[in-house]
Amino acid sequence: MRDPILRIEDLHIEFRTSRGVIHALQGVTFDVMPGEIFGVVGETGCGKTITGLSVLRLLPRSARITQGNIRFEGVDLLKISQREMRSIRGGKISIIFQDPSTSMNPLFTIGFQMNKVIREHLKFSREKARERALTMLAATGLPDVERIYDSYPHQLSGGMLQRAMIALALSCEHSLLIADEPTTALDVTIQSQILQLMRELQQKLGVAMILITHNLGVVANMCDRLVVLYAGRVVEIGESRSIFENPQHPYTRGLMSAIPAPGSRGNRLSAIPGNVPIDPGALKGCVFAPRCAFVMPRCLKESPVMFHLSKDHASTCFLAERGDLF
Amino acid sequence: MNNRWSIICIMMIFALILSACGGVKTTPQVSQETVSVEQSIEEEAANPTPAPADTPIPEGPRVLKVAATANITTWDPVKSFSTEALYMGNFYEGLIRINPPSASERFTPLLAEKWDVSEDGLVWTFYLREGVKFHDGELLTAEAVKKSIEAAKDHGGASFIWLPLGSIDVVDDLTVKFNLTYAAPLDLIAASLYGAWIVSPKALDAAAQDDQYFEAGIEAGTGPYMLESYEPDKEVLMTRFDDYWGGWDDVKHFDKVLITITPEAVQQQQMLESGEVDLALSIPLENMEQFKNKPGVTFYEEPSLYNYVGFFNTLRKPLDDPKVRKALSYAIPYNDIIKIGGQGYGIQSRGPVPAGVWPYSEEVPQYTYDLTKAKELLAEAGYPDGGFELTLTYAAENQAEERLAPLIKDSFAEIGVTVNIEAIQFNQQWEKAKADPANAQDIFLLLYWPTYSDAGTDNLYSMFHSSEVPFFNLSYWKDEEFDKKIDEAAALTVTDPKKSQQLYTEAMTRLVDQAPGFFLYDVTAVFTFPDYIKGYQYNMNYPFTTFFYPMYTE
Amino acid sequence: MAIKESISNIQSLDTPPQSRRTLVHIAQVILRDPLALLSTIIIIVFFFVAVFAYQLAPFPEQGAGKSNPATAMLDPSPEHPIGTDRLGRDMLSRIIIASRPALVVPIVVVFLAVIIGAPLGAIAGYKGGWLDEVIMRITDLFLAFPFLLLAMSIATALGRGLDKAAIALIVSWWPWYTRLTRSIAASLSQRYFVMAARSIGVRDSVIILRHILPNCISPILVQATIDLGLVILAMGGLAFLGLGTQPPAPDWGLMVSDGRTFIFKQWWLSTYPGLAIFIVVLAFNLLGDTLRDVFDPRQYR
Amino acid sequence: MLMNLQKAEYILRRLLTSVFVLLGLTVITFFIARVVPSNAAALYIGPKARPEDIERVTKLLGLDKPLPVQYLVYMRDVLKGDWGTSISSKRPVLQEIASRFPATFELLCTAMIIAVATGIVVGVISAQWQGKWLDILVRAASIVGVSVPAFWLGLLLQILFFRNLNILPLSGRVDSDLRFTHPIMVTTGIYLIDAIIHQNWVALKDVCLHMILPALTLAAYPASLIARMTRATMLEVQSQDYIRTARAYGLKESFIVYILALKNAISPTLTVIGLTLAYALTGSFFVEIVFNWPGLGMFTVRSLLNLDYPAIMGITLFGAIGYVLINLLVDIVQTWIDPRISLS
Repeated sequence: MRDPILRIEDLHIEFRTSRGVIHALQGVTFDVMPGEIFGVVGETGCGKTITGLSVLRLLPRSARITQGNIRFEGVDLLKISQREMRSIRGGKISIIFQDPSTSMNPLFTIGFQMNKVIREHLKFSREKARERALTMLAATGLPDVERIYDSYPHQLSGGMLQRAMIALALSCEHSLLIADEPTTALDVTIQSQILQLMRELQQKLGVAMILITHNLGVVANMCDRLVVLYAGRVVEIGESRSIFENPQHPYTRGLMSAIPAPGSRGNRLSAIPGNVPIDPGALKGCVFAPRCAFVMPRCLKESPVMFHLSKDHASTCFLAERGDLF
Repeated sequence: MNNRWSIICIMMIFALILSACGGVKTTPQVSQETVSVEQSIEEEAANPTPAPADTPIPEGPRVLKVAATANITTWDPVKSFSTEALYMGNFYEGLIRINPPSASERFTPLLAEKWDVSEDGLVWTFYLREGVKFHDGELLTAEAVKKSIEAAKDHGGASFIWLPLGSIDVVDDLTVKFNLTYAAPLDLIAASLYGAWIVSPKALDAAAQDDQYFEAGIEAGTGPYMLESYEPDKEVLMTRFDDYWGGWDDVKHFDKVLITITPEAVQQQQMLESGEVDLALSIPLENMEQFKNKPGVTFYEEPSLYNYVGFFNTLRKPLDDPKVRKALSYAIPYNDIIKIGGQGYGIQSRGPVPAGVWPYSEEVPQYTYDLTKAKELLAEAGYPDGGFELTLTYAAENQAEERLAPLIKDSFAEIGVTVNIEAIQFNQQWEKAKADPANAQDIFLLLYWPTYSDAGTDNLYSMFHSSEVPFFNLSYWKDEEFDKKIDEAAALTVTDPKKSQQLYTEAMTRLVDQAPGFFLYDVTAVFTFPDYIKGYQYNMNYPFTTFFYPMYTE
Repeated sequence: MAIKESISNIQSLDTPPQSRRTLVHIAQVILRDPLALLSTIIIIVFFFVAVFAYQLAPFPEQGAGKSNPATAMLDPSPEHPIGTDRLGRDMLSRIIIASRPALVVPIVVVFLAVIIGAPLGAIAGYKGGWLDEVIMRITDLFLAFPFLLLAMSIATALGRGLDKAAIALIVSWWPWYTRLTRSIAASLSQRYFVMAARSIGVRDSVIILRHILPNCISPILVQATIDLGLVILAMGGLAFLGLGTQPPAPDWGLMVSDGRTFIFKQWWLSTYPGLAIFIVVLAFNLLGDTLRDVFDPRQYR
Repeated sequence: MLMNLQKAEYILRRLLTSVFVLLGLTVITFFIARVVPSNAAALYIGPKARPEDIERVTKLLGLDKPLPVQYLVYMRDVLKGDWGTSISSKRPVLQEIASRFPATFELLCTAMIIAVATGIVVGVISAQWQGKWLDILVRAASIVGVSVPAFWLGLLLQILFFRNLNILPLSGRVDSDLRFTHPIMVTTGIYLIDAIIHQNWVALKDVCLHMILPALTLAAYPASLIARMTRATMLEVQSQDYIRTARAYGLKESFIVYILALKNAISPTLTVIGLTLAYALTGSFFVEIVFNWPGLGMFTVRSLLNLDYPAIMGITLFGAIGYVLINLLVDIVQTWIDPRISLS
């Protein structure tokens, strides 16, 4: 078996706010293999974005990693210096954010921003960096790349911008791409095009990709493996096919029954009554228990641990332990 | 949260620094150094001017630097009737100049070497100095004198002073004869600071063509200094006139005089103390004390032409009743007013004529501060507890009036009279008083001075002689007896001064008794001069000018 | 001239007014934050001093203007902690009595400016269209003047006096509130509760009174707090120039101006009245900052 | 190409609105000058007016005509450069303003340069050190700066630097001795520049020394406001997604802060700079009084004292026009910084 390109182990993250400490991640663990597409799924506030940001050590000031480690290509990212981290950011790992219209600096041209990144990491000359940027823009299927290169973000549509973002994200021979809800902010018609493009490029360039989304439909089409997060904890992890065919956690099941029509922008999983608890750390027992349709007295007392159903499928539910959920 | 506490601490430090700026006398420090620094600060405060002797006169021209409030309202010597007299007095000269009361001679001959007057006081002949040059190269002639005086009589700012003048005859090149329509002290008039300058005929001709001719900063006098340059509201630079008839040889006069126009007295004091100027012509009265015993500085206290007068509006109830006016005159705290308003530099007036000026008389009575008497008189007049309101206006720009007006208000309050104070610009105040006397103010405070040194035809006449349209008679008082006496007295001024004085004294006594106004105090002029400037002579007759020619350094 | 950044932070005030809860919240924030607490205490002391000025001043009559020649220009002493002025009036009493106009005038000015400005802004923002255009263009014209310059020329046109200076300040101040209220009203008019009210035929005047204006209260309150300080500064400035309070009435700005004659010897005559202005303005600025933080949603992101 | 067209169009549009604003301004000054006072003619020629003068001026100003006509007359005079005659100096108001403007301009510019430089630098540093003692110091100083009355601060500085330390001159623009030892040749009227042009180093030093206290006094408020604004926008900008993107792509922190973020932060700061200029203009009145600075402010205050009405209205109009132009300039500069602006 190959070594994973990224291994996250028992990651705990806290937020300090004026209302006290909030436990955003509690013991998240997963591996990402080279060249695969790995999905991170969950509702808003489940900690999936935090997970993505923690890999790049871009957490907000108020957040703190209290436990766990993040290994990228065997290096513990939490232990290296700022300088080393900087060369990994954008050099080895790149990221695509949710809203392309805010993730590009509005006061600089697309070209300026790409050029700067390429020169920073590939040590290219200005001219060569420009060529590279144009090549990458063209690779994302953008027309008239010279004009786009000299455009400001506000002059492009959301879809075009996201393509430019993808071009940026893949321009420096990265080995891992984190895509945080890359299509959520886009028009329905564009969404599938962008996903298609990402998949094509990912395969062509052979990079590993973490796809963070709330949309199980997207995951089903794209991912090799996935992890379902709920309230900062892993509730189910495994091969996508296995999970889709045989979800082992009531939450996953709820999510699946709520899969919106492909491309819809719906945010709320209305099929599951109730809301994600604000600070799950304060709860005793299973975090999903208050919303769970199959809740048992035990669920309120003790926390379930990870139960492996197979080599590639595990879930944190007492039902999964008994194997009699479905 | 900790941040917030730190901000408080830091702000307190700021506050401390800010307030410490004020030279707060902090508790004695241990360090020897600190103490000595503090001492030096204290010394400085006590003696803020650097020792004048240290101020080196810079190489090059000898420059006298002066701070003065005087603005230029016009450069036209004929029209001039305001603060520009400071400059006019050095650019232009009249026929003669009146000396201070202490001098042995009454007049100093300037452009006229001598003069005489006919027995009846109607014909005055002036014999001009020979070879006097105007700044524009013209020569002084009788014709020039005639032209200047005629212009002044015709459209001068102070044309009224020439009222007695009938005609002017040019006898010869250097002799000029003034024919009067009635006997009047023409020598005093000719020595006036306003409307009596002798101007180059060439310039007068030009001015006749173009009204604004002088305003570009042109002067054409015979005086010791010429206008080199000026910036409005900023400075006037004078330079000496090499061909001045008085010559420049015997002493080290100043080659140039730079006058920085500084409207604020505080600012002038600061400039003087920082060595920026040699002379400051108006320093806040409150701060004059500091200069009294200062080494290297001479402190002058001199009589002046100024006095402070208040007018009751005699057209309005209850001030139409002399008893009420007398009562109020008793309720004025004269001593406090001199102490606070004049900062001690003044003496209580005897009527409207300031001490030292014709026809001042020691026999004219004064009111005292006597609230009991005031109450009695009010009761007699039918106002046992006062109970009426009066509006008092004063010139907002006058610091002394600002200081003394509240004293009157507070004192009147003691006898049940309410005073509402209105501080407005002098001009506004004056206009308001003249526009509609019956509805004007009740009390009008005025700083007065005679245009030329005859307070009979000026102070007494202007302020209290009845007239149809009010000018300066702002009590709107009409009293035939007073009118008759001063008219008669004026006509006798030249021919029978003794009789004239007697009539004036009687008139003033009646005036004080009827109290259409109240007479606060005669201003004592106070100023300081550094000892290194010599030759200065104070002349109370020219309150708005300082003659720079006699000054010199060694 | 004011710190108008707060304007941009309003949009997220979504819910209809919750005045009681807001008040409690403000109180909590103030109690938690030493800076806010300090400024609140200063302001309370200021109010207290102004209200009980005549009881607190050692020489209330002198404070109000009565001269006392016997004690002119005394240095600080136990009896006159910061000396006396040239009319013999106790400076401490003058400063204390002067706190009254310093309190009343800014409140009146800001209140009237709000009364004039806010409804106009609410109408403009709610109605939109040509009415909005007209009101806002007029507002722009007033805002195109440097504030104090406009106030100065109006005060001159009206004549000297505290009342005239106050009118001048109101005339040049209201447009700020119009602009502030308009921006809120414009966003509110797109909100569901406003649209709902409109769709069921509630009259515009009722919507503006019931729904728009109450929702503008918090940001206006924040702005008004800061403006109280600014008006004190502006009044002081006008008085310093001789356009505000007329003697013998006491006024901090006027006292600074009067004391200038003596700054090198009796420095306290102008220093302390200035300090009074400074501290009160500082307190209002600090409190305004705190209030803005309370209403600033960014803090809880 | 397209960009430039948009920009040009925007600037043109902005110019046009400025013209309208200026027209509107004159309506307001017209109202203050002619309609608000009960007797405008009397105010116009001053208190010494005789009835026949008032009548003459009433005719001259068209005060006997209907308001719209009066306004046209007023506009005609303003456009002709006839802004009335100062009552106290008898000179045309515009000429009076022009002769004093350089001194004020010099003071204003120096103060604003100090304010902008320190404000931005201090604001950026403060944002970078958010929560640290430096930040706290800056925040405390800036809130003090916006609360302190200029006329009082000026007095305190005089007491400190002249009376107590005696290291800086008390007031004025230059030492009066200078005029005889090293006279400044006036080319621009701005002494700092004149002294440099004519290489008059003695004068330059003197001018600088005289400039320090007034400029600092005047700069206190704008500097504080700019620092506060810069700090706030820098913090705001740095929480933006695009800054996170820049970090996520491993750009250097210094580049992110001083190039990327600062450019984003400068635009709102520029608006504040425009606003503070209005403050600085009126603030200069107080500063000029306190420091005896012979500029527009002294003229204004003297005119206020003398009720020199034409002069006051002239200054108001002048200040308002200047302010409109400054804001126009700020907006145009912003189009270079922020390409989005020309679209709005």
